[in-house]
Amino acid sequence: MDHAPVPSAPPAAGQVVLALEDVGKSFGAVAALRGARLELRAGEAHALVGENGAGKSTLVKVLAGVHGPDTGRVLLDGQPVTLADPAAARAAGIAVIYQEPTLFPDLSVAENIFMGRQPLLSGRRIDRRGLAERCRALFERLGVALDPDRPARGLSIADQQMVEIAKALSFDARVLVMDEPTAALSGVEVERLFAVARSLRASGAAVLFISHRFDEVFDLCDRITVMRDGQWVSTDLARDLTVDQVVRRMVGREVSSLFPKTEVAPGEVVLEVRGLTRRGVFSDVSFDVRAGEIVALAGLVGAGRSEIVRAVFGIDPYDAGSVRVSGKALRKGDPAAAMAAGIALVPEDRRQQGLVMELSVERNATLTRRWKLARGGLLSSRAERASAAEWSQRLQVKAGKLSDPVSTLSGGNQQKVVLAKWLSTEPTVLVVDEPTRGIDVGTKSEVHRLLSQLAAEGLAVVMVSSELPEVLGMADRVLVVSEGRLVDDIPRARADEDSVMLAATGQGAVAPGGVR
Amino acid sequence: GTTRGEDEGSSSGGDAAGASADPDAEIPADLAIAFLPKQLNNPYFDVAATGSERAVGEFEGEFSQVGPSEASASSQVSYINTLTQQGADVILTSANDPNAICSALDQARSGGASVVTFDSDTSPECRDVFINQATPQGIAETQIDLMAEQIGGAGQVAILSATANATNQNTWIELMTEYAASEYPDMEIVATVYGDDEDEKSFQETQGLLQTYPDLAGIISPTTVGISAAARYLSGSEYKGQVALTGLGTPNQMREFVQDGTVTAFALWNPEDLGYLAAFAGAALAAGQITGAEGESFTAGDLGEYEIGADGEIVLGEPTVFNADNIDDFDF
Amino acid sequence: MSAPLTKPAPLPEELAAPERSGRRGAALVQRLVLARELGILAALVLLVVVTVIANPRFLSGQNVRDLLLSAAILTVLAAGQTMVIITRNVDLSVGSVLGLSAYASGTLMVVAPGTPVVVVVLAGMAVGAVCGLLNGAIVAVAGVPSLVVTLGTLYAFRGLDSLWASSSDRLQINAADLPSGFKSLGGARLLGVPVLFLVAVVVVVLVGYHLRTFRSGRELYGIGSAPEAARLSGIPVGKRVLTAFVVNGALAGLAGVLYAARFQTLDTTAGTGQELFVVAAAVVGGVAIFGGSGSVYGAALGALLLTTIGTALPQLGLDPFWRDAAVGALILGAIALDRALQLRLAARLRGRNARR
Amino acid sequence: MTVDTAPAPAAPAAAAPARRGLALPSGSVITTFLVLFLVVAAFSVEGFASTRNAGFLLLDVVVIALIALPLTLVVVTGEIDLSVASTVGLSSAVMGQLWIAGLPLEAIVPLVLVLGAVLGAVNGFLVTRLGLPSLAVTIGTLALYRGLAFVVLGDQAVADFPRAWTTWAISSIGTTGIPTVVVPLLVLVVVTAVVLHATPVGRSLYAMGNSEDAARFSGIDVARTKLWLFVVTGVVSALGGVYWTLRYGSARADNATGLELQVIAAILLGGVSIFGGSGGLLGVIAGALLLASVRNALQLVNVPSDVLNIVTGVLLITAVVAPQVTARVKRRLARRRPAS
Ligand SMILES: Nc1ncnc2c1ncn2[C@@H]1O[C@H](COP(=O)(O)OP(=O)(O)OP(=O)(O)O)[C@@H](O)[C@H]1O
Ligand SMILES: Nc1ncnc2c1ncn2[C@@H]1O[C@H](COP(=O)(O)OP(=O)(O)OP(=O)(O)O)[C@@H](O)[C@H]1O
Ligand SMILES: [Mg+2]
Ligand SMILES: [Mg+2]
Repeated sequence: MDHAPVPSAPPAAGQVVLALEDVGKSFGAVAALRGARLELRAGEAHALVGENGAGKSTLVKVLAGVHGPDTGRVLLDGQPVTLADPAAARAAGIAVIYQEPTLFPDLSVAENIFMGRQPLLSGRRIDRRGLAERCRALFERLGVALDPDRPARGLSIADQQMVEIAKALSFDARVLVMDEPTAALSGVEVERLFAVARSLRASGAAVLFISHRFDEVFDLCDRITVMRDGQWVSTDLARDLTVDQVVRRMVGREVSSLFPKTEVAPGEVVLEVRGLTRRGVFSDVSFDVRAGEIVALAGLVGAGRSEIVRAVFGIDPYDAGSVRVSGKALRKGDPAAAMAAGIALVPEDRRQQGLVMELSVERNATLTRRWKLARGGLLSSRAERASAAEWSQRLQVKAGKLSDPVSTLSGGNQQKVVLAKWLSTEPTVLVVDEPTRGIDVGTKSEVHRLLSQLAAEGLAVVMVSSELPEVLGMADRVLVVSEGRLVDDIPRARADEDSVMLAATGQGAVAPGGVR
Repeated sequence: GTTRGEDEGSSSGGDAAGASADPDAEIPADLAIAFLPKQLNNPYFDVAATGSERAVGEFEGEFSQVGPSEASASSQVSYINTLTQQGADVILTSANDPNAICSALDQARSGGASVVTFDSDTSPECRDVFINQATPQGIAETQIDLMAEQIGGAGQVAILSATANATNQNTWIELMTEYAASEYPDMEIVATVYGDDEDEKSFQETQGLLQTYPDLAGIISPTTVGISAAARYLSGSEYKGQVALTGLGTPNQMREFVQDGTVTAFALWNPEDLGYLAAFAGAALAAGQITGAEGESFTAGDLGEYEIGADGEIVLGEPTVFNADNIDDFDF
Repeated sequence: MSAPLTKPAPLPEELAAPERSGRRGAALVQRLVLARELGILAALVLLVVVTVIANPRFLSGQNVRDLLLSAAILTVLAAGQTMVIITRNVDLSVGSVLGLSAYASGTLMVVAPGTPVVVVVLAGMAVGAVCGLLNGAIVAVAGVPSLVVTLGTLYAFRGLDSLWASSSDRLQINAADLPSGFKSLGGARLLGVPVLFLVAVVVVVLVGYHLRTFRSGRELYGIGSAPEAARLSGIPVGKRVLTAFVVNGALAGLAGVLYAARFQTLDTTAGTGQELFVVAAAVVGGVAIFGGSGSVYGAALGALLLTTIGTALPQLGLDPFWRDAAVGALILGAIALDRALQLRLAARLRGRNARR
Repeated sequence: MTVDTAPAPAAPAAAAPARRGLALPSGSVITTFLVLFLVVAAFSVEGFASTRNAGFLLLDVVVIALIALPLTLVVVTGEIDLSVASTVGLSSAVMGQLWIAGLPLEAIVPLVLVLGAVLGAVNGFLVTRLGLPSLAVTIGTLALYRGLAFVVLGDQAVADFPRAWTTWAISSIGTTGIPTVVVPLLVLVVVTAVVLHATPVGRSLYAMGNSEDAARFSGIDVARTKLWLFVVTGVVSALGGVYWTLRYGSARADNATGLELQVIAAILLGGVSIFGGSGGLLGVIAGALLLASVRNALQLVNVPSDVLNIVTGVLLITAVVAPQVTARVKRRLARRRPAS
């Protein structure tokens, strides 16, 4: 069922709703867009693909009225318009889901969705009951089990993303723009989202969909526009394209097979987790990881995987259990100790946890090694820059200058900086939470090659991932988490979509998500 | 201030004592006379300043008023330093702290300036002369007598003072307590509270007193801010006429409350005369008519002849008592 | 211009969401909001009870009236400050604004004794509003931290005030100079309740109602909660922040007039140092100093609590030297209590998440 | 010394908290401004450019600059401490009380410093362990510590400290007029600057000032670091209290009232972002000197103190507004260029 039949709506039938004509946009030295082009028609789902830093999000922000284009025009129903600010774009019927969730942590989920558009009673007073009702209706449509009156603070990234989607839907917009909405989601949520997107398309809206997951792209979209280095490359009917063609156009070169996991004979146990329990989040989690082994933590979003690895690394406290690295017990709640023992954690949320957005790329890349780089307690900027340069080269970070704030990098490049920051500590246990979230194919295979190569060199890797193909491709063993418990430990040989999804959902009702 | 051990060198009149005075020396023209109050824009000191300015006009000097906008010793010091730097001939000041401004004053004097303190003194070795608005005894006794009259010499009395550190206030309070104890044994001083010379705080302190001491017969507030705040509270409350109020206040602030019967009588020296005398004392020092030593004397314009007492103190005179009959003759 | 869409096609069965009601959550959030204000209320009641035991006359009509009178001014200031703090800003200049507007309205009454009280009030508020406009404009337009800006205007407005006073011949405006009509306002009562306090109550209710039930009010919370998100969701951030500052300024101006009516002696020190107490009142009242949450009712309770502390301590016969210490300790106690409540909520949220 | 104060890039849209737009530039601007002012004042204000006046000026700055050192670090981490002036007052009061009690200063000073550590630790504990906002906490302790000062010393003023100490406090190096205390102060300035700008600790301060989460996920013990910063601030403030007492030769409960605002003004004037994460020490010192020099110069030309306050305020505001405006103009131009 997850393979939608040939799209129901006649591809590219409707008239053009929204169009960009060779739009240019630069930030200081960086030219994010130069001659970008796009054409959205009513009743179509249109995919926008490109490498990290290709300019997709910037293009989205132009459509959203966040950035005014330096050159080029935006056409709405064939008429040139200036989208002065986000409000103007909304008025024009353009709803946007940004790559990074933008919620009000202190406000209720319902208010987040309807901010500025709350239903009113007489005298422009807000109708609170109506607000909650509308929100509940939306959530049902999306199949989200969230309480409308709950504050947004503390939502997992996945939940945040679902709220963003609900917000965008609430507009009943004629153009729905989604910048990597699925990056944080796993199969089930993705399916729900697509069902909604299809129904919108069916009712005549134009949907712009950005993703680094081609199965999703081909699953949902009628036409595909490829971008490279801020430029328009091509726009074709999806059915006339193959994944390889698309990849070649984005990357401009051949990309080798996605999951080059090399078999390694696992060494002795380096990470030992015993009976780890945090009340209300996860309980009695025990597992071993051997040198050279890649162990995946799979499960539905919200299963508690991030919490588990956060506890292992010492960010979160835990109520019971123990963590040992190469035999030595770790002090609980002490990340410094974990690092000293050789653990590295690439966290789930790069903006909040992975990076100091205002600091420069080099400061971020060297933050974990500031003591190692110091000579007699003093740091030399040269040493820092050198090591930062080395690692951002190894991971091919695409940045203007190393001294630019990391916030100016594209999502994927930011993720690379996080990886650089941790790989440079030369850990013995590498824990990665959603390591390839929002990373393009090229880089993704880089990361995967890197991980398996490091494993081959004897590094023990723990990988939390919501992307099944990644899990299946990379892992020597798959530990399945459900409702905060380890429910299954599947060796590579037996691991396939069904076995994992069955274990993850605890019952076979839900179809295996994300067959990719 | 509290001191420990023996007080080093409290030589009366400071180091100037040694030099000899020439009573008939002329006051040189264009003396630069600087007036440095505890705080600018304080009505009381403003009146004093007009007095000094008048005096300076009479002997044709140059008058200037400088000062901090908050009553703190440290900012006074920085103004004294500035005056030293400008080479002022005479500094007339009222100290926010008897010791904190000493070192600065010493520098000013070694720079050639004569220093006259008025209203509240520094420790004697830091200035040439101190103009005392009235002997502490005089002030203390006048207020106690006024209160005794109004409450028939018996009952609970509370004191509403300025800041907890105000030297002059504390001296008066000590003396008042002693005097009351000896003269009016039935008068009981039950509390001393501090309004910090802030109107609102004084207002609330008054309110607090009346709640705490239901049988309170009277309040003495030896500070102009305090007494007017207290008067205003009483006149607006049910205690009006029941609780007596006296102390030190300016006629302009108190006129209304004397007229509406909240207050029968209160006292104050004339701050204008205080400033006037201070200026002349400064001029006399600069001219060499006096050195600050005990027994020397000089003429202060139309206030007449004044003699320097112990510790280089010059007393302005007894405080004036204001009541319904005479209050309208004064405007300050 | 957006074309409304026809009802979307229904979802396939197996994708429909499980039924789930948010009653528990609603109740929880409700309880929290209540709990916050209740915490302060409890502290307040406790303090009063203790004081009454120590000094029964504490609840005498006269004394309660005095207490409400003193509270009125701080409450009005706290109400305005709350609006500003909620937007992740702060206005430290309110003390100086109060002084300026008090002196301005005083001067107005001296030079034009006939002026009706209403006009005086409006004039005072106007002065405040102008100050607020200046603060807000610098913050919103130039986009610089409000704490720095208002620290600057704290000095500047105070300077203006005393400059004005010293350059005019009126260093101090005394009760005698003020028209009796205005002075009677200070002590005036309605059904035994001081009018000034009623004014404060009205202000609090209006602000509170606006913050809770109007879009513009909610948007203030949004701005404080996540400025960037606010921009992206099309909230006119600059405009809202500016408005918050202007309203706060106007209320500080009103407070200035109330001050004049109550104390009837106006010199250049009026309201000095109030800013810290106002912020303290708001924070004690559960208004998050980093914006996004808190209610004006809490802030008002905070103001009432601080004032009660101020008047109760002398009547507890507490050595005046212990006064400030006690105030500080109580402030700390109040915010610690508030924090405890927040933590409990966070814990519950986590539990709820995992239980899904 | 490189400082992380990357001026906010063009798009305020770059997904990052609004504070980034507010980041102030590092000290360079203010320092040049200071130099210019000194030159102008030296030529136009009579009596400004003299060793004696320099001495007066520096003496007024010492305590402000001293306390600004640790407080700058605190502000860089995104916290604030408003209780410093009250700590000065309490230290002064305790110093006086102990002196009355007959202890020698050699014993008193260490005790007072320990007291300062305790006071700082209380702030630090409430902020880092209970997670209370430092602004609120230190407003509380501002009242508490000042109150305790009065509890300790009441209305007394203790004045008879040994001449040797009090004269040292205001003594100057030879005939230069430069106060002797400037020497130890300079040492502390250098040490602090190095710590902030050239050590791993400094780096972590900027990191946690910008994003506490990211800092924790990088293995930085945010709570412990901040706790220590508050303790150090307490100790240094106590040291300030000791010096204040000796310099004015008077121990009082109300010493240094309101000083906190002057210190913070200096820090903000120096270009440290009140939201943390950016700013440098050079600027702060320049800021402190600028504030003092301006006041000093204006006093010398008999500008009334009301005007001084206005000037202080305006100075503070322009210091933050100017860079923002220039940055914006630059941006405008940058945007024009490709368009045309
Ligand atoms: N606010 C900004 N300031 C400076 N440079 C920026 C800014 N926003 C984006 N850029 C630059 O513009 C280029 C395009 O960024 P963009 O986010 O559009 O890439 P993307 O296609 O969305 O990549 P990804 O797939 O990783 O999200 C990148 O080189 C990025 O560094
Ligand atoms: N910072 C947080 N505060 C409170 N609750 C959280 C937080 N992060 C996640 N949660 C909740 O804890 C549960 C587990 O979230 P978590 O993100 O660990 O799940 P996960 O299995 O890692 O899914 P994901 O694929 O998003 O990482 C979810 O219900 C989530 O809502
Ligand atoms: Mg992107
Ligand atoms: Mg996770």
